[in-house]
Amino acid sequence: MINPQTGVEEVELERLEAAIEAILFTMGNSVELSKIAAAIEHDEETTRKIIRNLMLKYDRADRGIKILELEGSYQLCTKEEYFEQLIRVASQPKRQALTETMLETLSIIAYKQPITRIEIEKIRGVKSDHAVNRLIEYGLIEEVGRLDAPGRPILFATTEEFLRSFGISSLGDLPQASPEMVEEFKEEAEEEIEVET
Amino acid sequence: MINPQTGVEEVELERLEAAIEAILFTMGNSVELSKIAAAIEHDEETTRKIIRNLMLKYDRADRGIKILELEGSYQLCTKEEYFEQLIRVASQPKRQALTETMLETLSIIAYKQPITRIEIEKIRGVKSDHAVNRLIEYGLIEEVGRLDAPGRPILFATTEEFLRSFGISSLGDLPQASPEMVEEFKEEAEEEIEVET
Amino acid sequence: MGISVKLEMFEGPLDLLLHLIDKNKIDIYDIPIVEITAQYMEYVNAMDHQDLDVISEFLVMAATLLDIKSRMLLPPDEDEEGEEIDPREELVERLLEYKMYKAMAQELKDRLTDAGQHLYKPPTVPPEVAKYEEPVDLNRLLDGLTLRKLEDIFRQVMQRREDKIDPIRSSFGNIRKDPVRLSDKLLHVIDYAQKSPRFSFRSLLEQSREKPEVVVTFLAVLELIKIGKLSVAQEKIFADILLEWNPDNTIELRKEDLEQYD
Repeated sequence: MINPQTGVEEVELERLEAAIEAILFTMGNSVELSKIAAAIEHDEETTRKIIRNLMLKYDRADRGIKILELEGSYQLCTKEEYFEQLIRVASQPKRQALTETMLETLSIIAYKQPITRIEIEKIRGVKSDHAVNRLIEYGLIEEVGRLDAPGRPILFATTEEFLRSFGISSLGDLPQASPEMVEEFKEEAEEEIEVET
Repeated sequence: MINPQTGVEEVELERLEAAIEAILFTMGNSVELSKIAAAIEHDEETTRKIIRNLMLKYDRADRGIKILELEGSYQLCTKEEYFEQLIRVASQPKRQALTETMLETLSIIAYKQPITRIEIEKIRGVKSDHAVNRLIEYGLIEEVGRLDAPGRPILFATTEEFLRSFGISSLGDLPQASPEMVEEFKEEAEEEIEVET
Repeated sequence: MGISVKLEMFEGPLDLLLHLIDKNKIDIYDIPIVEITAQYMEYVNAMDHQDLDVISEFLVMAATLLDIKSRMLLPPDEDEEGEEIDPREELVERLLEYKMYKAMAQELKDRLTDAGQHLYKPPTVPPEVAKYEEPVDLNRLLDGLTLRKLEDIFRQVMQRREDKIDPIRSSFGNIRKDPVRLSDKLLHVIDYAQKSPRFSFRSLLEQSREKPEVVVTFLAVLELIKIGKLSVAQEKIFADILLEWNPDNTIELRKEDLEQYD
């Protein structure tokens, strides 16, 4: 029996389809029509018809892959509707955790907000862009404006999500650190000077 | 309509088969049953049944690829009957040639694993470190622990690559050697004697 | 027959024996040991005796054969059940076992050829999948972090900063820091270790304020490990490194000795 679309004997057609599937599978990347034609020993026109026919078969609901046509080349790829399942297998579960750096940065922003990145870096003594970016990504801090200073640096502050996450209703509920601590530092410093002199 | 083999609704089954195909295609390497099960959100038993069912579908004449089972992992590969067409397009995979020595050593490890080098040497009657080292290098065997004996000698066993290279799904599928084969030897030997006398 | 034997022809003495048994069409269970031994010796004598490693394995088998040959001449031993023990029994078992694995090796070889016709595909994770990042679970992220802790962290950060800005020195304007000396650090680490013989490397480093000091502390620890004053252990990769003072080490380190490190 001759297949009307391709003009190839049905039994032979099945074998050719299988060979093309094997070729596209193994190559991974796109394969030129001429190469496929040479491999299955048919002319390009017939090969193109066979591939077209095969593409329709891949449309079936029980297939997870399909054939892409790219400027006379062909490539196998997964159907988009299975990305969700792919993600579950392909993506290594990244353990998200707040690093020391991020914790320090967050605490500085919480107590000194609004604050620029430069100020954070001055306090920490090291670059902090990565930590700041991650904290923004996590929705714990956000940009709240720009400082009226040269370069107009961005000011960062904690978000509502931050309050919610820590179960406080306002920044006023943060454990009071600042005033006493500042006082303490001042005193310590003064004492030291007195001891020295 | 429920599929009797898998106990899954037919429409859903097609979607799951497609998802599994997409997963195996994307990953290229072997994927553990548990990962596939997690990705398609079914238990391992059902997933195994679905894969078995899918494997039968791949047997069809118009498919050029098939699913390999490797000790509870699954991997897609091309069917051997298309090798000829494939090597016209794809470069032939480099296969390290295995010497007689390595084959002997490998077969001893395959059947007696886990096994120490000393035990291998006892059976072969000759030093075997070189062969063992090469087999490790080729990824066919690996260290799997140490024997609880003086000197704590290393135990060797075959790898998944071994299964793949030799077309074996699990160690249980190794060609059966022991009793029948010994029997065969005996018969052969007896026959030979009869011929002689 | 001129036997110019390439030793490489045989995998080993068992292989050679199997070859002889095969060639002579002998019943493996009833090896004519005299004949076989003679033939075996003929091969071994013809061998290239350069490679001692290889030849020695063949000689061990020769000794075994000669031993069996001599035992065949003696009245047979009996086992516990009073059955005669055939001196060849053990050798036959070894030969059979070896022959079996040789056969399996051939079986595997065939399979290797068949399976070699399978081609695989490299992983091709679609960019949309590769790019995917898990949504952040803030509850899990902030698990165990309390406001109190956040405040502590803030206090520590500010404290560290205060420490760095030494109020006295900073009032002097620009002062060049003394370089950190290895001898000083050695003394410091020795002192520290004698007070607390088991301590964590991290706790030691935490006393350093500046990068050069951390580096020199590290060097000091390395030196002390080298001369055996300290032993080092780590439970698992990336775990804290534990250092232990070794009181039995008798190397004396005087201050003058230490200065040679500077």
